[in-house]
Amino acid sequence: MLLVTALGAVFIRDLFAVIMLFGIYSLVSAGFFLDLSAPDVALTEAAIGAGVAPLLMLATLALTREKTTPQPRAKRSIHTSLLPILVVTMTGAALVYATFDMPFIADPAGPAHNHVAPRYLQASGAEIGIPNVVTSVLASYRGFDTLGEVFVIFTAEIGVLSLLGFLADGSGRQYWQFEDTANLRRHNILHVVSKALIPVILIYAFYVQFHGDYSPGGGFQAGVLFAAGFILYAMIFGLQAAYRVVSPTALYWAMAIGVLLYGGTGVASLLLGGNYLDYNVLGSDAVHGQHNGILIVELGVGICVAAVMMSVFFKFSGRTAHFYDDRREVRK
Amino acid sequence: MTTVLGLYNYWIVIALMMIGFYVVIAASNLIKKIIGLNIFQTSVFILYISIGMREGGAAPILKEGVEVYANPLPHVLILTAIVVGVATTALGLSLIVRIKEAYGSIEEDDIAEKDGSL
Amino acid sequence: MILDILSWLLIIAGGFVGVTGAIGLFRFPDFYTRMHAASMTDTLTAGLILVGLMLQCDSILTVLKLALIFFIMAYTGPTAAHVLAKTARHVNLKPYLHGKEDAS
Amino acid sequence: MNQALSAHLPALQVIVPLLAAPLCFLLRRPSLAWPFAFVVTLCTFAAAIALFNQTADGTVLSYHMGGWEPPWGIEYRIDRLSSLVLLLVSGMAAIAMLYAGASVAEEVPRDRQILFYTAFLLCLAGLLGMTITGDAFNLFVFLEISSLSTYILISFGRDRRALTSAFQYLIMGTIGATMLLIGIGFIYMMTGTLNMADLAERLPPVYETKTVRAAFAFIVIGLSIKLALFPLHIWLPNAYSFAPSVLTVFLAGTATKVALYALIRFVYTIFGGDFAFGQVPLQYILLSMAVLAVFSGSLYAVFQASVKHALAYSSIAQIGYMVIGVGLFTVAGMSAGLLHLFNHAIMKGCLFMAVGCVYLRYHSVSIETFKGLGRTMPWTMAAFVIGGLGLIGMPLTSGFVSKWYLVLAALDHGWGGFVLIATIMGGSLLAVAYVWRIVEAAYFQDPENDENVEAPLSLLVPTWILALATIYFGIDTHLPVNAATGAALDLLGGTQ
Amino acid sequence: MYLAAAVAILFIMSLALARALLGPTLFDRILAVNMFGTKTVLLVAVLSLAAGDSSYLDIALVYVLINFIGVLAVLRFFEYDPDSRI
Repeated sequence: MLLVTALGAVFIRDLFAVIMLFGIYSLVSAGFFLDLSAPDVALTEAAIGAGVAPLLMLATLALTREKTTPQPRAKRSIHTSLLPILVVTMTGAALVYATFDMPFIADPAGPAHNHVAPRYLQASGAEIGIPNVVTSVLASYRGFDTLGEVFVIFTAEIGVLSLLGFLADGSGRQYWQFEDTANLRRHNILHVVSKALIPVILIYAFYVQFHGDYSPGGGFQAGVLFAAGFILYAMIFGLQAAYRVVSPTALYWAMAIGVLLYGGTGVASLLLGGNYLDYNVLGSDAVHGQHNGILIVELGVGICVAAVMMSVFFKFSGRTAHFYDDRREVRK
Repeated sequence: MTTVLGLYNYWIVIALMMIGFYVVIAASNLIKKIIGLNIFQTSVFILYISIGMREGGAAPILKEGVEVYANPLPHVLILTAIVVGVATTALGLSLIVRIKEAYGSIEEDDIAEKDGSL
Repeated sequence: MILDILSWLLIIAGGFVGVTGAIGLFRFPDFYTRMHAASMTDTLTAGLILVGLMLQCDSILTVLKLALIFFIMAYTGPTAAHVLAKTARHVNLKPYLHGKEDAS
Repeated sequence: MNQALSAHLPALQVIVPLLAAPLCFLLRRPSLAWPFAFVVTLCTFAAAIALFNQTADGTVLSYHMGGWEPPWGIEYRIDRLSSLVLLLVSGMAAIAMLYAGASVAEEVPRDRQILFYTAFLLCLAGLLGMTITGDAFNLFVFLEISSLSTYILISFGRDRRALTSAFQYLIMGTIGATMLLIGIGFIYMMTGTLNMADLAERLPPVYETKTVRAAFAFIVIGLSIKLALFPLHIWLPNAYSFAPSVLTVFLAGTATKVALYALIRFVYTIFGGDFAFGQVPLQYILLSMAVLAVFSGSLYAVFQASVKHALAYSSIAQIGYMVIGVGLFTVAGMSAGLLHLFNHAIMKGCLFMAVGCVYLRYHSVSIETFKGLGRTMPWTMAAFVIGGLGLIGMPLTSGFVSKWYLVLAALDHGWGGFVLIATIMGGSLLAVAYVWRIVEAAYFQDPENDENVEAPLSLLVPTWILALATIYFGIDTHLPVNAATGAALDLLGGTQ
Repeated sequence: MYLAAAVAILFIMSLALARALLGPTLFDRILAVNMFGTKTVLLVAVLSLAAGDSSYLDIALVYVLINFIGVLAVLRFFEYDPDSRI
């Protein structure tokens, strides 16, 4: 099924369809992750791959609005059509070559299962005291990677801001003057339904955030869900309404604070005499310290991710409003 | 025969990677390039998760009475990689928006024509 | 025991309705008729299967979660279908009327 | 307190610029952003100097993130090689930041300056993190931080082609990073660990497997894209040319250097030279690519109409020299390569700064613009000439020293060595050609009008710091040669 | 028995996928994608009971929400298009 969707993405020319197929592709691979007993990853892939990424692609498409125009054959030289196939085949050959000596899938004797990983499974219960091992590894053992991950998100947001408009005074006033053409406003039933649904989404996001120690989930997934709730609101009631609820300035502050909360936890542990991001010193004993550390860190991740996702979406759709307003001016 | 069966996951992953990689290189439309990139990356995620799978392994959430768990480390790595992927996507898409505004097109060939060389 | 049989009956019924709907989605001639098939399975299949599953499980938490999923699906599915149909109508997507394609 | 500080230096080295980025973002006042960022880069530089001193005698510092033991937690590991690169990166950042004050104010719209500095700090932190880390996956994460911020910074360029070149770089960079990810996945599959030191121990038993070989290929190709090694260099010229001047200076001095460092790390530390050069024909591939890079890069450089493009192609050629050194697989070759890495960063920084001064005044960097600049911008052009001489490899400049060592190292390699020596000589001759074109325009052609439009002092000072450094390291070669040789000894150990 | 249910759902999913691939109009695709999403949720629910792990249901819930938002997003951005083409 994955193969079919992927192939579809190659051959279909209509970009709308390709984006939707990509959404399906992500959903299927998320299901696949679930089947391989990786619920955390499945959750994230669904929220990101099937949710956020196609959303942004659609927004971009709305801004650029083009079909992949069928290329006149003459324009395609041998160079452009043969080279990719050659490169891809070579890479594929290398990959197939690599598989011959791999340990079989799910083979418990494979080295990956026998060196570093068992310690996480055996000791994290006593050292960290959280049932979800993925959360323990993510936030504590490899907490520094996750710090880097949060900074990657932050960097992306800086990029989107710099490319799609950073408001000097941060009030969002510049965008308010544009009439938002969100046509979903017409749909009255949608209004009623979503008004009831949005609180559910937000509450559920909190559940995912704080229950991440015991079940799949955590700051990142919660952040995306939380943002999804607001994005739904913005899609239905228009961007201005959404800006009235959370101003861009608030979002900027929120994401910087989220990042700093994570980094600051590390600095706090430095000041208390531990190594960077050593949570043991943050509580009365090691396990409590780990609990506190992971809680704060996950909160930081959640805040940052939610703020960044919202802000990115608002920038994209704010650009849309902006863009169409210009076009209408031209037509007059 | 066992080689083929024991490695089937990897073969699927490789096919997916090739498709994604081909789209990245060969597509002329910039949005499609980004989609290809995403497919490419997603297939790498599947590769990692396949590494982490273990026979009869439950999800790595500690529970009474469960002995065998899947390997949590690749899951963590992939969570990070997914985030990195979406960050790249967001950045690439905003670049596309700006390119469209500057050139009036998101086709690689058109852009190359307008710049003379690239 | 009775619960068990009942639940399997429900699941089988759900599966049957779903497959019917899917064939409908695949075979019907135009968007509006396909929509009929699809949105029917969205609610009925989901309902039947989820209720069937609910009868299977033993912990109350699982039942509650399934119920929540059921309600949210029942809530969002028709809404999405409604919006979709309305939009299709709005952009003048013409229904397939047998032999009268040029009528409007 | 002091002792506590020095114990945590490895963490602080990266954390300070990393956490400074969101703080900088929260400043909200463009006028504050520059001083803040400058102070941060100075602190980083200071930390790098301290680390350099601590490791100068060959001690290896190891810092455990989160207090977890290495194979389970993430380790920061600093030996002589990484401290040399740290010193270079943070030093270049500090000098580029000095230069940025006036240049950014001119080239970047005021409301986006904060974002520029934030992205700059993130980029710096990413590069430092790549250098310092002892964990293969952590390297990938920081690679992405630095790459993403680089794409952003490139797109700040004024020309609309900055956008397309940023996009091209984004696509190629992401492919490279994904390949690196595949490679890391494969070696994880075969060894079950991600820590570099641990990998080095656990890899030898599985050297024979095809998986490890493929992993090696993917890692080398992935990093070669970031490194802009010859056939994979196509992103570099446009990216350098259309970026803001400060960024070009910084990128030319650091980004490819750190990628080369990562390549050395993987090839020598993780896989081990015996594997890379004994079982896989890496040496021939690297050397032939490097030779091609030197010739093609230099040739392209001669025919460019834009000075920035010419210098960018020259960078590709210079990367070729460094790869020659690295690919020789001897202590002499490695130390020559590292020496060139260090010297080239300084020379290229100087050259790009001089070009940035010209751009500031004329908003163009074509060769036409350079006509008669020897008279109208004497100080700028003097610095340019010094940098150019370094590029050619004139005695008394640092470029000479590193090329000399490179030739000495190549001499040990029989007839193959002569090909390399011929390449180095040929590359230098071509360098004479492309530098001369610019110098000729600047000194032997008449300017359009004669008034003196010398660049402001705030730009000239950093330019001249680097110009003088080029000369200084050409005369007193003590510091870089010792550091490079020490690093090479660390890497290769007894395999002379 | 769980297996039978899963197979039935997979069959439905593949038909929906076929419709998504074939089109012909955009709305058919959206419809198929929506149906695909809801059936994924059911599949996850079935899997969850089969594996006896109720935490998978959390994920199913997320899928429902994401699916709904996704359909609305397609419609919203589609409607931005003033010269609607089918």
